[in-house]
Amino acid sequence: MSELVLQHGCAKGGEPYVPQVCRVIDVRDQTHDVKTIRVQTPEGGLPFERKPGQLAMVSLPPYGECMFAIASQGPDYLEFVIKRVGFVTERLHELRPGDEVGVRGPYGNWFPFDSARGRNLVFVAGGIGMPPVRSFIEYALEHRADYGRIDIVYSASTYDDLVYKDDLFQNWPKEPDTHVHVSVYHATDGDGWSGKVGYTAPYLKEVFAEEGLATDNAAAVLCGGPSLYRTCREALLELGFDPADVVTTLEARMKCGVGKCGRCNVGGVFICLDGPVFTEAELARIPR
Amino acid sequence: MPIAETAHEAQGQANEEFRPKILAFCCNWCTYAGADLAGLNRMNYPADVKVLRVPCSGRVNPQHVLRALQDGCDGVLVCGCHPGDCHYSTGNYYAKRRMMVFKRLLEFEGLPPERFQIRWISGSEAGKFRDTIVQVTDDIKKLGPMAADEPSQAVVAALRAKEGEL
Amino acid sequence: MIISKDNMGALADAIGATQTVYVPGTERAATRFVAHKKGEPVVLGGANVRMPPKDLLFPATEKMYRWKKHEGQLSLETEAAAHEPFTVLGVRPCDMASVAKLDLVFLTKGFVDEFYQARRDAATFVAVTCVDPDGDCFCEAMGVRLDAAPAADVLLVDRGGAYEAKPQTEKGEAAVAAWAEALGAGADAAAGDAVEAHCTLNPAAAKAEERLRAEDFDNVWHSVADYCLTCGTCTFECPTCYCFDISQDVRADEGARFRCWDSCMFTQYTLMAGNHNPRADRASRVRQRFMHKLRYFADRYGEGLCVGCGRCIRDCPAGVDIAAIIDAVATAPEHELTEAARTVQADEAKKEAAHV
Amino acid sequence: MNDATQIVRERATALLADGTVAAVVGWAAGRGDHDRHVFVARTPEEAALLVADQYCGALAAKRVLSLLDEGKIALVARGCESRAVNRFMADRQLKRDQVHVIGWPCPGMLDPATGDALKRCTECQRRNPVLSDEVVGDPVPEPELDRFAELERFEQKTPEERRAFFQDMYESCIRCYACRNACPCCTCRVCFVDQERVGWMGEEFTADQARYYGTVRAFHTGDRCIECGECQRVCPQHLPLMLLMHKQVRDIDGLFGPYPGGGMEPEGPDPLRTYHTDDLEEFM
Repeated sequence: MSELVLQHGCAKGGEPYVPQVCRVIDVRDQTHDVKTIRVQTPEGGLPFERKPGQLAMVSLPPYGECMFAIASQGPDYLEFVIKRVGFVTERLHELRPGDEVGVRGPYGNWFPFDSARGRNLVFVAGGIGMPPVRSFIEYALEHRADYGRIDIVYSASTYDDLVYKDDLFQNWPKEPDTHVHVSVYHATDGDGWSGKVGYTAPYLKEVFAEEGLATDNAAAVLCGGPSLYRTCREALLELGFDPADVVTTLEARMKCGVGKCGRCNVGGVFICLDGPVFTEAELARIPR
Repeated sequence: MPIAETAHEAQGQANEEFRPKILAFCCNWCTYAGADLAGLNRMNYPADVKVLRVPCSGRVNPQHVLRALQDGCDGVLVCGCHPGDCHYSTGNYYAKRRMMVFKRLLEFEGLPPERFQIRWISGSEAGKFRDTIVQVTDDIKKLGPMAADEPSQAVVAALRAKEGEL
Repeated sequence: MIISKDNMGALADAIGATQTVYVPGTERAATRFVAHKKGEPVVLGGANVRMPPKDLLFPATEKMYRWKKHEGQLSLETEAAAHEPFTVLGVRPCDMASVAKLDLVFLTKGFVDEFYQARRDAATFVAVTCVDPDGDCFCEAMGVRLDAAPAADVLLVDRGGAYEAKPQTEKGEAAVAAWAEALGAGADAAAGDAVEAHCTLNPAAAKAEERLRAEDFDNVWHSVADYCLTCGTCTFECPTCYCFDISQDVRADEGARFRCWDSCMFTQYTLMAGNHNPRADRASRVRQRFMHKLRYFADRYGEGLCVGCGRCIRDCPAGVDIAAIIDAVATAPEHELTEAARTVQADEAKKEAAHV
Repeated sequence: MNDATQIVRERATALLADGTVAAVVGWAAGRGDHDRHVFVARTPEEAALLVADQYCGALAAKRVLSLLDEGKIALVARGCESRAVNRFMADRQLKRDQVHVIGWPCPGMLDPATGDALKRCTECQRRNPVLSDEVVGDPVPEPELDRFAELERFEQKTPEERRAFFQDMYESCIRCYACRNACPCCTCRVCFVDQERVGWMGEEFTADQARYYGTVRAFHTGDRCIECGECQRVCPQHLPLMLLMHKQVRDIDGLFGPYPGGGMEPEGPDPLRTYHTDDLEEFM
């Protein structure tokens, strides 16, 4: 099994700060506070090519701009999955098809989809941590033969907060050797959830035990909020993953996107330029 | 500075007659009603005043006054119920104290007193509302646009020349 | 070329005939580089200017693009443009070193900052050797020499009553040739030996950087956080602090997006939507500032970010003293290793074992 | 070592040793002979580093607020610090039993660079602590100074001159927010300039934005200001910020007074947070 290889600081050149105008072509509700927004150039094309895991800055004058992981890339559009948490995202939720926004990117590095070929993949995500991870899942399913067994462990606060329900419950389970494990933290009667209730880290261990999963020849991909990240990271290492086989995608407040403005650093590296994708082995060597 | 080319605008205004922009914060219960009554009675007053309805003169944050003056208004008027008549009993008493001190502070920084005025106008005082608007508009027209307040080069140079002044 | 110190005004006038020339002066309540006015005297010695020359390359507020919305259509127009040539006269070696560091930030690592580059290309830097470091200057400890400024186009070497102009780049050659022509042969004056000076303050920076690489100095950051105000004075006056924010000025359906200086000392600097803040407490922000200056930047670009100009010490309202902190780190009794350092050590041990 | 330093160290050591307080807020020496900075002593060993002499220019009081989680805090308090404690209590930032006040009748501070009296001490009206749990040394005579002298001189200027002066002042402001961070009245959880939402304040460094910040902050603290002058002391551009504060304090005294200044009493409404029905009327 070859080592996972991540490139850092690989995004290069181009106009760093001025976005290109893009048109919103589709807005869909995912949950009560998450929407999917698709954009393309006014000419109907793809704004730029991205690799799974890369970021883009969506700019909505007059309110501001925010960095998002690009959830998906269609033939002629980019897709963002955006949760309403702050000032700009609230306004982004008011977008309708035909509205114009600015988009700049792609920024950052990508998931190690090349060097992970031949391995089993375990995706661990929580809440709005799914969209970045999904870009890799999508890629893996498109190149299904290149990868081994795929396990997706996904949790959200409630059933309603799960994003990509179509994929979780209909599309992905139909894919060959692809197993979806979903839990929610809180369930109430009549909310439509009859599955597992529990936090992600213990659930992850449970899934490993029940399914008899092994960590050799596997790679884990992790994304979620600070507490989920901490607990699941520990769980994965306890399960026997080598830190070099655990890949995570980080998030911070970002402004420039090109490693200049200074705020998204982890030690000496910038998440926007060198990240957002790191292996645990790399992160362990960086001071927090 | 506003994005609009202020210099250009100011020049245009100099050529024509100067039309000031005046913002009037009017309390919903008294002054706004007074303005309404002035309208019903078909009283004439300058259209240079833009009325902004607020629940109470106590709602007017002094920040709003300063921001308005910085962002293109040539004058600001704050109006409320007569003391004792506040719909919320006490709002205008607080506003009064606050505005008394804030007005003095702005004037201390050099703002001409006419640019920021406060008046109590009740719901039945349509005439007073009209007279106030006429008088405030008149005052501001005499002063000219905010840009006219800029200190002359001579004053600035004299001030800079006095070492240790700042 | 030798130029008498009395002739600095004439030199500035000569350069000023074709382009803006910035000289040390006083403006807006502080000494800084101000546009030279013809006929005014120019003095290059004495105390260094309080505000560094970084705003000539990286202004406190800089428009990046304008946007307009018309019937739902968005249009953008970049503000990036070539800059008029200008000269900065009398930059100290410490500040010149800071320009080299800003170059690393804005011109390397994948993306080139076009706004910075436009100004940088337009700039001619004339540095002057430093002969009067004060009690808070410690540039020598940070690897800066008082008698050299490799990043400058021209170096003026202080030789008592006169400066010797040494061109160091092509731009500098052209500039000095033009000066010689403008000032004529009369510019030559009796010159003594190059004046030598040294800093009296010499914190153990190399030792501190080495120890910051391995040990956990949380107690130091906490004790500094006990008196640091976390205001932005140090970062705004620092010649190398380059962090910026991107914000906007909105007028109805049009506006401009600009970048402006920001400070890692401020709470909202890292505040994320949803109110998570990775550096919410004062100590973590203090740590970030000093770690960035003394270690992170070195990790990334191969050299530290502090040039030892002493501005943050002189003007800190709370008495935070980076030189004292460097020494405190360098001389502290052994601290626990950081988790990262332990990992690195373990990895290396593993590698060695595999090798054997 | 002077007497005050000696006694402060002894008292701090005792208070820390017997567990009365978790920390003592005072000052310690820096690298230079006269460099002093605020210092938090948490152990008897650290207490030996405390200094109380004529170079302790900084206002130490605000540091107490960030330490309340650690337990009861002792504060070495001069007139200005003790007024700040009153200010905190009136602003519901602090309860009286959370702080142990070691009163220190102030000898008046000196500027470490020049050796002159510190500006903020030349405008002081209260050198003895207004409240304390114990006092270090004997009371000092209160100064008989006209703290409004500079203001009155300034008011002689024409409005145009004042306009030019403040334009210069706001152009010089670098918006480092040192004045806000040092001010004992500035205890808002989120300052209006830190609002994330667009429209509160522009981030561009212009005189307009600086004026907006400076004027609004001055007004927001105007009726609570304890006139410690710390804002002016910490300003890296040495801007005369106290002019704005003195102006308001004197106006309030004249209009709604008598008003001795903020922080003199532990309780009682601030002048702009109360009213009288018979207040002066000038907007009729």
